[in-house]
Amino acid sequence: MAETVFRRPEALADVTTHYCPGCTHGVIHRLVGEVIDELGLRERTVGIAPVGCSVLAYNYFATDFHEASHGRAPAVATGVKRARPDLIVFSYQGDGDLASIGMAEIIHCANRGEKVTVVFVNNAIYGMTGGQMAPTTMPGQVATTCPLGRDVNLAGWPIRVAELVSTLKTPAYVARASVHSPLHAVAAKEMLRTAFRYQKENVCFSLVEILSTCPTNWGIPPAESTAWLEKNMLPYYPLGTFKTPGGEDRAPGPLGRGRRGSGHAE
Amino acid sequence: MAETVFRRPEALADVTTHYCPGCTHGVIHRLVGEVIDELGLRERTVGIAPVGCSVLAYNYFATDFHEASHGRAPAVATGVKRARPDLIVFSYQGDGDLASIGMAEIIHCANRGEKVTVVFVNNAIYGMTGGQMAPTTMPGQVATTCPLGRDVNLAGWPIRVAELVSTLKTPAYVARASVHSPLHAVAAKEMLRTAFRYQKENVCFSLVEILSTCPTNWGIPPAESTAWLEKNMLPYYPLGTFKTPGGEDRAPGPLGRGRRGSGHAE
Amino acid sequence: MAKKLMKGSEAIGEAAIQAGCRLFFGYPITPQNEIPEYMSHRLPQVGGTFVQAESEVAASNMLYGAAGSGERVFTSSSSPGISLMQEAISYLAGSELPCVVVNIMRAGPGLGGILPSQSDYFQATKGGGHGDYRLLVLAPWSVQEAADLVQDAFDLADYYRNPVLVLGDGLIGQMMEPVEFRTGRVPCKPLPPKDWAATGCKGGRATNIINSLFLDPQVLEHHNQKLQAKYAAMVRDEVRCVEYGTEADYDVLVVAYGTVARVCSTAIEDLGAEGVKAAMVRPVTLFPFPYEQVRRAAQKAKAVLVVELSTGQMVEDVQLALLGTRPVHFFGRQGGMLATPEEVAEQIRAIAAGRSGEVAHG
Amino acid sequence: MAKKLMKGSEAIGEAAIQAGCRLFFGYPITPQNEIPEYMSHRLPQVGGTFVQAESEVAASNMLYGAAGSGERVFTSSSSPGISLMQEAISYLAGSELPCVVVNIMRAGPGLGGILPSQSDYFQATKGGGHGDYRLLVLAPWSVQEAADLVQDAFDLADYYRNPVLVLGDGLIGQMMEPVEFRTGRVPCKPLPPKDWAATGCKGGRATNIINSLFLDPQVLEHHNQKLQAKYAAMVRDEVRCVEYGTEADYDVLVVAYGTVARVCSTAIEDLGAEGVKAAMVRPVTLFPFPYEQVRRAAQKAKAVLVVELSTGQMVEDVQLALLGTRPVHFFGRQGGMLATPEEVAEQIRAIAAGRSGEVAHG
Amino acid sequence: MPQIVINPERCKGCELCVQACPQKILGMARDINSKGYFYARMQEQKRCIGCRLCCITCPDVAIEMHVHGTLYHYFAY
Amino acid sequence: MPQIVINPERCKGCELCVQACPQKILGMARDINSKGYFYARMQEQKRCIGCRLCCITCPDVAIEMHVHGTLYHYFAY
Amino acid sequence: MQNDVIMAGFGGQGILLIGKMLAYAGMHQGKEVSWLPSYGPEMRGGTCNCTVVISDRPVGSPVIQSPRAVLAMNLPSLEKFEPMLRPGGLLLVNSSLINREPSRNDVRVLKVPANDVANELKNPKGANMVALGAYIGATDAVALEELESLIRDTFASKPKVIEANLVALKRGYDLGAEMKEGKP
Amino acid sequence: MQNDVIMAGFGGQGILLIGKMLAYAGMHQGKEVSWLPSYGPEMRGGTCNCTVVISDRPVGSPVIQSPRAVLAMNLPSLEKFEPMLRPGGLLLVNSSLINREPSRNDVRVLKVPANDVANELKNPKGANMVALGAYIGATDAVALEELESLIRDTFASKPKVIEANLVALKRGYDLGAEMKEGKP
Ligand SMILES: Cc1ncc(C[n+]2csc(CCOP(=O)(O)OP(=O)(O)O)c2C)c(N)n1
Ligand SMILES: Cc1ncc(C[n+]2csc(CCOP(=O)(O)OP(=O)(O)O)c2C)c(N)n1
Ligand code: SF4
Ligand code: SF4
Ligand code: SF4
Ligand code: SF4
Repeated sequence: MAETVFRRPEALADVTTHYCPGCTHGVIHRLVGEVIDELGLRERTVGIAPVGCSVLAYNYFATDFHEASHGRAPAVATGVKRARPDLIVFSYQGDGDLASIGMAEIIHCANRGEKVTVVFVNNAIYGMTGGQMAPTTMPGQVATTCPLGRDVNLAGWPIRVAELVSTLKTPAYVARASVHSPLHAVAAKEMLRTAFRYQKENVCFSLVEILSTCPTNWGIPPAESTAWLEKNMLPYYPLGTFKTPGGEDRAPGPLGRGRRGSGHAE
Repeated sequence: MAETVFRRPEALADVTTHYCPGCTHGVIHRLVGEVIDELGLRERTVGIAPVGCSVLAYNYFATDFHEASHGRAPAVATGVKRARPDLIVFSYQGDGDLASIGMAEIIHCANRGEKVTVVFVNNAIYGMTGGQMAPTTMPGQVATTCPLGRDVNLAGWPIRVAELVSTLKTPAYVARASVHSPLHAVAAKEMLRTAFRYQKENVCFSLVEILSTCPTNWGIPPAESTAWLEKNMLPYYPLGTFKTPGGEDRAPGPLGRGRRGSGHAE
Repeated sequence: MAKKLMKGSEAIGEAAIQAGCRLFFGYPITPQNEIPEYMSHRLPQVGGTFVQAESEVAASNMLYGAAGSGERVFTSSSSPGISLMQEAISYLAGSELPCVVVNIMRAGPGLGGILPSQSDYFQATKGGGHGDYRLLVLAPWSVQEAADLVQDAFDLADYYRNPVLVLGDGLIGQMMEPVEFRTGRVPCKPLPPKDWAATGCKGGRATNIINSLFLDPQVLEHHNQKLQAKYAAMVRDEVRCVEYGTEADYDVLVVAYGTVARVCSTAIEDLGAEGVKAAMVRPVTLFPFPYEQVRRAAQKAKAVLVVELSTGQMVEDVQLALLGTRPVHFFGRQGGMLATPEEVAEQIRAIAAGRSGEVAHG
Repeated sequence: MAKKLMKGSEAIGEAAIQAGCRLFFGYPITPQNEIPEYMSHRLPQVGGTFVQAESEVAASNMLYGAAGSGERVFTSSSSPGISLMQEAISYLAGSELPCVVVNIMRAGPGLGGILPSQSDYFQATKGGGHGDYRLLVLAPWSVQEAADLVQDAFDLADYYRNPVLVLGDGLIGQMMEPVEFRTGRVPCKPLPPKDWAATGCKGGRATNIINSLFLDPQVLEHHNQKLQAKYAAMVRDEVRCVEYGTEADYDVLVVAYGTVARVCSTAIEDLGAEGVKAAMVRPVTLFPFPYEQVRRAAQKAKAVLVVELSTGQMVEDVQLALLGTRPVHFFGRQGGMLATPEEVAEQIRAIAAGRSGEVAHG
Repeated sequence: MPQIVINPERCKGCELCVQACPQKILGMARDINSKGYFYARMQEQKRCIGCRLCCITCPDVAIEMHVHGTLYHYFAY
Repeated sequence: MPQIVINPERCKGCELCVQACPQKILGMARDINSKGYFYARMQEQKRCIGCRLCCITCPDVAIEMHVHGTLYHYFAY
Repeated sequence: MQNDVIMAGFGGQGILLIGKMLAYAGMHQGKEVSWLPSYGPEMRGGTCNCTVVISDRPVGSPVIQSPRAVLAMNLPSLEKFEPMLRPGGLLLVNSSLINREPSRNDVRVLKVPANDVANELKNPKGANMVALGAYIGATDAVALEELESLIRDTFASKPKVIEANLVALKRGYDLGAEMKEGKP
Repeated sequence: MQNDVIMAGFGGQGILLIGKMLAYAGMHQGKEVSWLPSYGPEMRGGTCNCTVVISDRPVGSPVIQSPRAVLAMNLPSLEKFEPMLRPGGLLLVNSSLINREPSRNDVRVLKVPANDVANELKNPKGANMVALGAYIGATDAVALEELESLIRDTFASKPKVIEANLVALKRGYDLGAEMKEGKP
């Protein structure tokens, strides 16, 4: 008699997504779904969908959902969590949504220490609207609004969200993962599990940035997109844990006085 | 025949301000005015006033000015500088204006590396509207919207703007000063001069955070406010330079892999 | 409860609490700072939650999350802050979320000033945000009425699953008057269960989704028609207005709302002595607008005078009500200047004596 | 220049460049992404600057800074993004800054959909932001007209020191038609020197301040009256509309703007064959609205039909124009559904045959 | 013994699984599914070591794995 | 010789200069200016060492300093 | 019957407080009342004023253009509000801080050296109470007893303050009453 | 006189391109033209279509409810647009990918094995050109020469492509023309 060792998690609706072939949004959806199942949270989880390619996430997860306005998912998540602290609340956001228009909302949501989980999908481009430059677009990378490639002298350097958020003093769990290979996906799932566990135990705000592919707007076949990510994004977006609730203060100190350690004025 | 060794700078209009007695907004105004004079920039400088107690800055500086909507001064400054790169553009913003509603605009203005100068006045309170909690209000500090004192478990820890902005990769000059004593004011002026010089030489974005008093809303007489600032704000908001255009990358690296130095992936 | 002397802003906050609201998300702005300040000390006392949002944009989206969770929630601001909420307000209406928004209007445009004004009427009643949607708009003229309307606002919001806007001005926010909170108040509408709220799909119930996106135009058109049917029901059932002296006969009918209507009532009384006969219709709901009542009351009058603290916004609705059957005159003050009883009286005299020109379009 | 086949979005971008605009600040949103995309590659070629703003809020405030510097500048977005600009638009109007804003409308409310719509008429013409202000609103019905109006928009903005809104819909943005850019075009208005701009107080000139704050209510009231005088001048001098078949006689007058007016014109022609007589007035300026022209044209008709891709917004202005002198009928589609010539023809037939009920208020 | 089951209707033909499989036993079909995609198929089931890499890498959850008897996993997931 | 000139109409009486003066030679007047503030005044000009701390600390630029002859500054400003 | 008054002075003189007390007293006596503060520019300092209306009928306009009484605690206030006072109205002047003569001669003027009286009573902060007492003494807008009990409730925790304020109020009341009875 | 057509197919089939070429050609012949693409949900993939109108008078509605012609390059397109075709209109079917029979019998049907012809010509990407040729062959919406010169300009840099496309276009044209001349 056969046992099924790998199947669609219960927290993922049994439907075909609209995502392009090879888009790793799908992998991230599944990892989140698996974590929700494994922690037994499905029936008390409320997700917040962004405006972006994952706008229809509310159709893909088998949990209650809000569809937020562009960039405001962290504010909506705050509203839900403050109204119903007993619920498990997560937002799922792209890099245009979170790091461009939604910068104030994510910084303040993290700084207030809202006990929610943010799944931040960094694919270095605006997918849904057809490939415009994102705050995370790599130097020299071509996008429809930087046809000659991102010029750091005009548009600045890509924003590193995990680094930025981790420097806030309010306790939080902040990490960066990738899903360009199955083994990276396994590590990503581990971080997602940690993030949701911190929320389940009402410990702190958590954010997991996940590097993802956009074969369509990168103009690279899926199988090559993973290599492109590894070669171009990984060096600039190092993977790992940036902040833990009990851990040290990650903010830099004034130059010359070395880095501010956890010993600093509490 | 007597020589005048201290007088009102030309860049400051010869009028009485509406600021409360002992409010150090006035000191910061004068320091900025002196720096503009000393660098000979008055006739090509355009200031951006915030919405806050310094909303009327356009009446106090003898330079052209824009009055921006609340929090958006960095966006207005971007518009001016991109339209007229030959002008010297500075915004003058309070902590509610810059660190609360204007968080997205300041982060992105800094990240694009707009060649403007931001004078950020951190007085740990909303002055103009009558003493509500600011993102920079100290733990336990009483404000009209946290009558029992700021509870870091509900409102999070105060935001450290200089630290936050300095972790962006785009080259910039970021520093923090204070004006609670004359000698601190001298150091503050030095930093302001450096900031404006970097703009004059078209080098980079610059931001100087300046700790300031609000005797009225702190409910402390002016002469004691300086001591309150020193005792309560200085330990949490260390003074010094946080980032220089040529300097190292100030973003934290993943935990366990030590701090990311300037050697990191360019 | 006994009568208490309260600032309008505080009465609004207390009324929300009396109505069972336990959540407030807002950002400071004059002249309504007393509302968030009051909520910040009062809510913790009743086990509620106050959050000072980072901006009005954030506050209105926090409102979205809390309303979508099925809880009673409100926010308040003043004109510039309300403009920043327009996208979220369109989302709230599109997603049919019950919530209350208070706008204590100040003078504009832009940063303008902080004194009383009524220049956000169009934004409130026609829709300052994008798309075809309506807010139910309530306009109090006293502190007591503000307290009453805020409580009704929560019931109306829940009944219609629609945001309700309470439109006051700086005077309402700042002045103190006696207020009484009726104990054992019953909702002004039956309150349907919030089984649509996103609260976790327990016991295998189908998932609830709070959403305003409908990519299929046929579906979105249908959604729009559903919304319009709801607004039609409001027009049918929720019109509120108060008439003053319309039982007697009169030459001039005054139409005004909010605190300026009090100024007009004083003017009308003072004129009575002179034998100048005038009456007033005061819309309490601005959407739905009392077209029918204004039309009826105008029949008895020779002419109609609309008084607003603006350059003339509600006057268009009055013209739509009368469709040329009576001449419509307008008197307005702007920038925080208040119309005085004396000024209004002079306007009425002029109209009664045929010394004043009417409003025209184009 | 020779005729070129261009997408409406690209024609709008090129028109701005032809009008001497060298600055664009914007944020992507369907269905107008081709505008920022076009500007991002075109502007550098002509020594201009393109900045992708972090949001529409930022874009509209960058516009403020650039306009206040005396440069020609524009931004574009679609409905939800325009809602986010409402505070800044009120500031731009209050500070009297010349600039151009393009809204390629999509269906709402909320996130709604991305297909063509006209449901932002109220927001555009009555003021979606706070305070008493007006935008000059231009509504093209073809790609060529879009190109022409965008160029005029910059002249009008400079002449009146007022933001000008170009209101298109998804069709205008997406479709391709032949366009011609006249060389040696002369401004449609005399262009006053921008001596008010904040460009540095050289040679001891008094400082220039770009501002909308006036704390003294008397001063703010005076500022408001100054603005109103400007709007009155627009009403007097800038009304634009086109009449179709109004020289002949007809039973039904159609009023429609933008691309849906083309659908109506086809319907009217098709009906000619059947002997059903109809004519059309197409407003090109929505503010100022052609009240007078609509009123005049309606005289010859038995009834008036207003067609919009909304639940009925411009229809209120038509009623204000007619003030009951003619029955007003309305036909609208929503959610991205487009009215077809066949549908409109059927409506006209019904009205001509007295088979249709008119619009009422309250 | 591991058994891989690919749902042709859910497959979008991205070939990530083909790339991920250490045994190189997955390939693409010659015919298309109703959505017009050439879908993935198992070519040599018996050589499958049950590492689940294809399942984990599939963005469309088109791959299930069943086990007959017992199987030791190289890594927890 | 340094000479301190305080403009009573500009002074708001915050006393920051009094606090700042190392010589403690500044004090507050007994009468108020037209704005209703008790303003600062110099009590012992001759003991002034010209350090300018009062000028630098004054938020309202109410203090000017003139020098007769030459004077060496302890710090550049 | 309606009483309305504009009370004005420096920020620290406790004007808004006595305005509120007056309104409270009126309410407790079953009258319709309104209290409206000036809320100026979004910034600190300067003078302040409030308008109080006490009436038998519902209060119409809470904004009073030509008040029946003006209580001026300092010179700027006198200059600003004297012209608005309606003919025959009551002009109450704090003669301790205002040394110029009122310019109107079509109104009843009541000079009260509020600060001097208060200092005399070793209650320098009580000048506002003296003025309030004088106002009701001269107008009977509300009953003295009503205000007295209000003072007792308001400062319940501080018996000393109660006493001091009651005395100040009464002294003011008598000064006001004298005028009412037409004494010099 | 007006010609209008809805062209539809898979994303990669070059539908929008031949639509634009048709509109360009019309414009060059001095006609009024419009080209309107379907712009679906803000996401990738799927089918696409465009509507082209070529007329002697200014184009009224660029949206055509019942077009005079439908060019269906794949099955979904046939299913979606066949019902809309106006009676007597032209239904052009890419028989290489569509094996079912059209269900309408009140329209003129032209089957063109566009992909087969293209493969035959060793120009597999040229199926869209074959279809375009067939359409004008059957309708004379624009002149063949006009399209030929357009192809020359469009691919000026790639002479090979020009040749291949000219041939494909002509082959399609002949197939279309045959039908026009009523041949089987
Ligand atoms: C207020 C507003 N502005 C802009 C848009 C248009 N828009 C939709 S999605 C999107 C960005 C999508 O990019 P990202 O957040 O990176 O997500 P992805 O699609 O790449 O997953 C934008 C700009 C919108 N819907 N609303
Ligand atoms: C959109 C908007 N929201 C809110 C306000 C009200 N407001 C004016 S100033 C201010 C904050 C002032 O505090 P801060 O920026 O710290 O400056 P300070 O007054 O302390 O110098 C606020 C919330 C406004 N004018 N506009
Ligand atoms: S556009 Fe990019 S992000 Fe969006 S679904 Fe396609 S591949 Fe994924
Ligand atoms: S309120 Fe505070 S910040 Fe504002 S002027 Fe007064 S002291 Fe300065
Ligand atoms: S990974 Fe999934 S979708 Fe991609 S080819 Fe393999 S089975 Fe198909
Ligand atoms: S200059 Fe120095 S010593 Fe002289 S008065 Fe000022 S602070 Fe005192």
